[in-house]
Amino acid sequence: MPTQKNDTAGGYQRQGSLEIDADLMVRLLRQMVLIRRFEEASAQMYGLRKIGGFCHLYIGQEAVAVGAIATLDLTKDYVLTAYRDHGHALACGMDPGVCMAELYGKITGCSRGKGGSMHLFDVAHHMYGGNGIVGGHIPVATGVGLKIRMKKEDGVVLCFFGDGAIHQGAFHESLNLAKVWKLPVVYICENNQYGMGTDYRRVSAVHDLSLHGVSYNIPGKQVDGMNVLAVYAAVHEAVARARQESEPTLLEAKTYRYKGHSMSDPGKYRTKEEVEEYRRQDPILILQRHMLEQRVGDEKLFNAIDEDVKQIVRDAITFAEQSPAPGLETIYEDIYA
Amino acid sequence: MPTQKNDTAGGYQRQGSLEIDADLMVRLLRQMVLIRRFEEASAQMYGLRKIGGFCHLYIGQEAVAVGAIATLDLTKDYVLTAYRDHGHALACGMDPGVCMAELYGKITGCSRGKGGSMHLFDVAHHMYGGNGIVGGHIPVATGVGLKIRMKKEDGVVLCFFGDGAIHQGAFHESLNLAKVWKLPVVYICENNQYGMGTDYRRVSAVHDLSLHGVSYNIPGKQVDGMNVLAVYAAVHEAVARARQESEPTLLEAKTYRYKGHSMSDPGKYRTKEEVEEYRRQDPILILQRHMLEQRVGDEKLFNAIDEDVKQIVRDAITFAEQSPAPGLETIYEDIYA
Amino acid sequence: MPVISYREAVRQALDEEMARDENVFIMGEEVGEYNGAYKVTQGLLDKYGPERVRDTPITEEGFAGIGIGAAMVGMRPVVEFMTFNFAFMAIDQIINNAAKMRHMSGGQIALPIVFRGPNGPAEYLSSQHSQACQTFYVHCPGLQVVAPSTPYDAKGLLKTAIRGNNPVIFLEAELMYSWQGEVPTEEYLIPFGQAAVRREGNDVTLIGYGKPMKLVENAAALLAEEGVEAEVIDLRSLRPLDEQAVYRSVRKTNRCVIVDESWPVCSVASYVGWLVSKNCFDVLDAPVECVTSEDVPMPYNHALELAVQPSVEKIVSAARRVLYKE
Amino acid sequence: MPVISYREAVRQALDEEMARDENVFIMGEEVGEYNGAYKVTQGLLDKYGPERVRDTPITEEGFAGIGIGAAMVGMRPVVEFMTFNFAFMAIDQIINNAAKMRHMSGGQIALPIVFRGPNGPAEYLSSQHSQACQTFYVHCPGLQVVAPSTPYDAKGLLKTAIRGNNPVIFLEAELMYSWQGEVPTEEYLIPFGQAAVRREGNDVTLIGYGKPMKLVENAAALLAEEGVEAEVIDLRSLRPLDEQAVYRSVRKTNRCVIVDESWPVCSVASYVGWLVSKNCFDVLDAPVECVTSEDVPMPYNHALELAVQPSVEKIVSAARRVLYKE
Ligand SMILES: Cc1ncc(C[n+]2csc(CCOP(=O)(O)OP(=O)(O)O)c2C)c(N)n1
Ligand SMILES: Cc1ncc(C[n+]2csc(CCOP(=O)(O)OP(=O)(O)O)c2C)c(N)n1
Ligand SMILES: [Mg+2]
Ligand SMILES: [Mg+2]
Repeated sequence: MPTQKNDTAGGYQRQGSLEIDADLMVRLLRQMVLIRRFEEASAQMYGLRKIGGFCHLYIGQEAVAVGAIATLDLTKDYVLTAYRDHGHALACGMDPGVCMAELYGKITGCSRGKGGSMHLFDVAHHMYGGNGIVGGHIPVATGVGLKIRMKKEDGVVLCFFGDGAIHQGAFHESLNLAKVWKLPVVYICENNQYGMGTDYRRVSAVHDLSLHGVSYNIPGKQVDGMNVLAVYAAVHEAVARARQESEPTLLEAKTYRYKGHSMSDPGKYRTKEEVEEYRRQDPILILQRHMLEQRVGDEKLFNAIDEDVKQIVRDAITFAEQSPAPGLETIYEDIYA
Repeated sequence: MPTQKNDTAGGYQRQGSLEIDADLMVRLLRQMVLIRRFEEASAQMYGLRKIGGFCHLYIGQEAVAVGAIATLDLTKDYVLTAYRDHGHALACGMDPGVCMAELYGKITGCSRGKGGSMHLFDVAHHMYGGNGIVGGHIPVATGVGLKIRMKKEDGVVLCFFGDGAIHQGAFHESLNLAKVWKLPVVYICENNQYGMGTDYRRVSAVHDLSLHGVSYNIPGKQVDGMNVLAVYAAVHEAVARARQESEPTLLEAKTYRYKGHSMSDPGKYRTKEEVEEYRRQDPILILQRHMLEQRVGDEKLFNAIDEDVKQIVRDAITFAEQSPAPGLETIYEDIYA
Repeated sequence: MPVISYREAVRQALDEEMARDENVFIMGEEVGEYNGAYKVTQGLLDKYGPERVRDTPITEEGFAGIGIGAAMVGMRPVVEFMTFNFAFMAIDQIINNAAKMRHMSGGQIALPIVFRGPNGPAEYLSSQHSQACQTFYVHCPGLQVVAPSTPYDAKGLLKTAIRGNNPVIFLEAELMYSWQGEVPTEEYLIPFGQAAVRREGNDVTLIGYGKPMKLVENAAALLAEEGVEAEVIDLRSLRPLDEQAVYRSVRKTNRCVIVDESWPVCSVASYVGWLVSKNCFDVLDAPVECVTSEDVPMPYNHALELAVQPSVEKIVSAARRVLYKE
Repeated sequence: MPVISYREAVRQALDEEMARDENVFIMGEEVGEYNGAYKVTQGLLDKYGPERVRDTPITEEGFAGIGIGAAMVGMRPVVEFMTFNFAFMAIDQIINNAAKMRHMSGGQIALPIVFRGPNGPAEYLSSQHSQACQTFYVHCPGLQVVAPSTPYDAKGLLKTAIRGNNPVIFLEAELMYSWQGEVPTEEYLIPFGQAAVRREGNDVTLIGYGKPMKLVENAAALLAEEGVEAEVIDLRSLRPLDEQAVYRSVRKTNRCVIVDESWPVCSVASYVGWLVSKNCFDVLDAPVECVTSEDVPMPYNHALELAVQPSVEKIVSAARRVLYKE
């Protein structure tokens, strides 16, 4: 990804007590658009059977990963998420070509074609996966927080997971220890309303998932996950608490995925109207509208970003297409040190 | 165990809005004394190497099992607990001889010498174990509740577990489903302050464990686990809710174990003073004092009960001693139907 | 005889047993309103309602344990794992509770419960989602484990599993669900512990179970073209295991290849390999060969993914080896 | 050379590695203030403080996963399971995360973590607390598994485990902790994948690992009294496995008995049994025998408990069988 250009004037916007300047808004917009276009391309390439298996698109949820990860300094902070990981990977600054090559199963992919869509990793960008077991990475992320605390670093960890994961015992065991050990972890539940075909209200004893903080004396908060600035602000605050006080936070970001759970899901469990309603609250539109209002962006800028991003995605596909497949001998590699 | 004699006059006592009559008090006292004497005998027999392995005594906690289980009708209700199970077994009305024979590993034991101290089971008395994996029986108890609900029975389940078990994911997964499925299960956390050598405050993010109900929209309540009448009243209320509304409850019974975690634990993690302090709040003494005050019992009665119970325990030991060991061929039995 | 899919065979078994016994019920992720992640439970929610076709949250340990509790008191739960890769979350319940309950209660408690779902490699799924998990269960006394390879067997064995009074691990496979096969309309049950001879032959015994059976049969066909008559044995039930059927065949052919899509170390293949080596010692003309998956986690890339699994070529080659033709 | 206990040997390894590398830390139930349920970590809290000797709540899945996360970013956690029976709660983390992390990240992530604790039968513990769990880990590529049988090996192998960059399952045993043995004061490490010849002999190879090694050596002594010279091999490391050491011996003795306290089906014993049967096919004078625990859950009664496990008599008898003396 080319380095961020500062192509707007210096307007800014207060989100709570937080100042969000024009540069940041452009950066956030750009990342959301990049994810959107990348995911659209992934869907297309899946249709062409260039990509196989489970492919979970992030379209609709862009504001969560982008707003949250924008608060980080990834030289010292860390990100872990589940299998719906393309958005987080790109928001961490991973190379779209390397990500796409992984989806293609190519040797140039971040995981050398071993991991695929669900297992994007990039140690250089502190993106520690990409985990396929629902809830399984929550203790792992907590452990990264333990390292930060033990080494007295001032990093923090963002741990993303779905509404479906919040019932797993692994989540609860993690929160208890994060509090007892004072770990700098921000737990971000991306409540996109469904765990696969299951409306979360059907399987959750409480409908405000941020309530789960209570049992652990951890602050819990709901945030509008379609509004990238709101996400940014809430995570910023939680990150500050983690960084300064080494205290965990639980955030529930209310969001929505436009596509099926994975490429094979027709999504019959929800109405077209419901999807349409959320599309009207599209996180990209919301931010663009806001930027227009604040006069920190215009159609010209938005188009420029889109064109720019589309080229990046085209390049990513070309890179993936042209990359070689892993050799058979690699089967025995990457297992032991 | 001989059938309960109604050897006092009909005094009664209100506990909240609940009437607790003299007969009940005598019954509760008798059961607590039986458990106390049984456990003392277990310790003694352990010392004589008649009993081996892990043997977790219930001394000090008698009021919890006795007060709670007294609210049940075990023709339709069920009890499940962990490995510290002698008290619950006896409170369910299991034969002390059969229990002691199990501790001895005899073929006449409830589990034919296969289970030992940690695995007392008696299907006839609806005592479904006796489970050695911390937290592992909590989903199992929840499943018994599911059967009651599915069969539209009006039974309830009491699920006992320790302060150490409450952090296990299994507990959290169970409570969520008990609420979502409206299961008639009363979860009773016996907070005896220690999980093995660990003061629960060292490993728990919250010190009021009944708070864990909040995340599941389940009523949570603390109760004085040294006061059998208080336990009776609290469980009575929770059982009524379970029976009438098919709704789960979480109770935290604050209690204390006088002995080490198991027979091999010298208990160095706590002071003599602390143990002494709790011994002064002994559940048997509390009830006796109360009965004296209420004039529903006197020393003579107490002595009679004690003598009676001692004989029962002596008989239990004789039964265990005289029972044959299981034959080697039984190794292959009780595995498959 | 009607030809139906493996998926439909499993569904029929569930349907018939639910109709037959009201204590039978299904629980798992997406089994109800979504009609099953792999559509195995299609239509059952409509027919039996949400009490008996229960959608669960994603809490494998919790609902496996709940199934166990319900089974202890007389229900007959069929617990679906979306795949057996996720059953690792629940394995404490299966190993420490399901497999032990009868034993540690001295025989007081029966545990009629079935844990079923797809097992083994599917396609493009990488290493967390493509494991053949049978060893973890076959190793453990107290459980029964079956792995049907045809619609006929799937139906007959599942009905036996549901009616039985033991905890059963019932292993299906995503890629098998669309396989077709004849299934009679009349009711039938298949007892556990009986292997099936899929093809008779005198030259070499090929043993397998579950999804790789198709490879085994194709290998046998190829071998026949070169004049080698392979006897093909489908174990069907791994615990109990029909040892005698295996020995009977090997005593005839004097040569044996075992095919298993799990990892090789401590595999069912290697166990049977040892059994045959020991119990047919005097008649074996060649060492017993095992064709398993490579001893590596599953890669995502499809060519690699196929390369690590058993294949017709690998089986043929192993057969040639035990015939000293290679 | 000083004679110390197995417990002390493990403790010394922990102590030395913690002193050597500040990234090494211990976590588990009762490892700190209680000084270890079996006193293995005695004194370490006092020496290294609560940051590096961490008492956990009883949440095996949680703290195993936390260890994995810490290891991903450069720490070297040693996770104690109070016993491996309780590790079933955490096995998803071990199989799906620890064993896969390097692989699914394409080699980006090293996972230097040790999971250790007592494994296998102790005494009077019934079926949930007395399992030999090695098969569950040995089966899985991505893990390393060692099972030292002497204080010397325990110390040398644990130091290797802690310094290595792979997830290691380190299997001890409650009943071994008090075993005594010589351990030098100078530092030494024992590489993985090297079996040890405990006794040389030409008549039969006895193979074992972990706690049953004492039985195996006693059996060899008894056999010597009847004029049978057994070669005794201690595998020490199960994954990687020193196959060559096994074959070398069997090629000499032409006979082999494998001893394993786990259940028989899909056991390490049966795997080695198949390997030997296959790779020493031409030289074997008798079928390979396995002496394992019976295929049953562990009963509480002590006589029964002993009867289901391997014993000196069973080993001697198996050796006699492969020598056609019985
Ligand atoms: C332990 C486990 N159980 C089941 C699955 C299958 N599965 C994959 S994603 C998913 C739904 C998860 O929903 P949620 O956590 O809300 O995340 P979302 O897909 O909405 O991002 C399920 C059931 C799994 N991968 N892991
Ligand atoms: C899953 C599991 N982990 C660890 C153990 C070992 N263990 C047995 S009892 C116990 C302490 C439990 O404490 P608590 O739940 O408070 O019950 P209490 O003993 O106080 O009755 C531990 C750690 C176990 N049996 N199961
Ligand atoms: Mg979701
Ligand atoms: Mg306790």
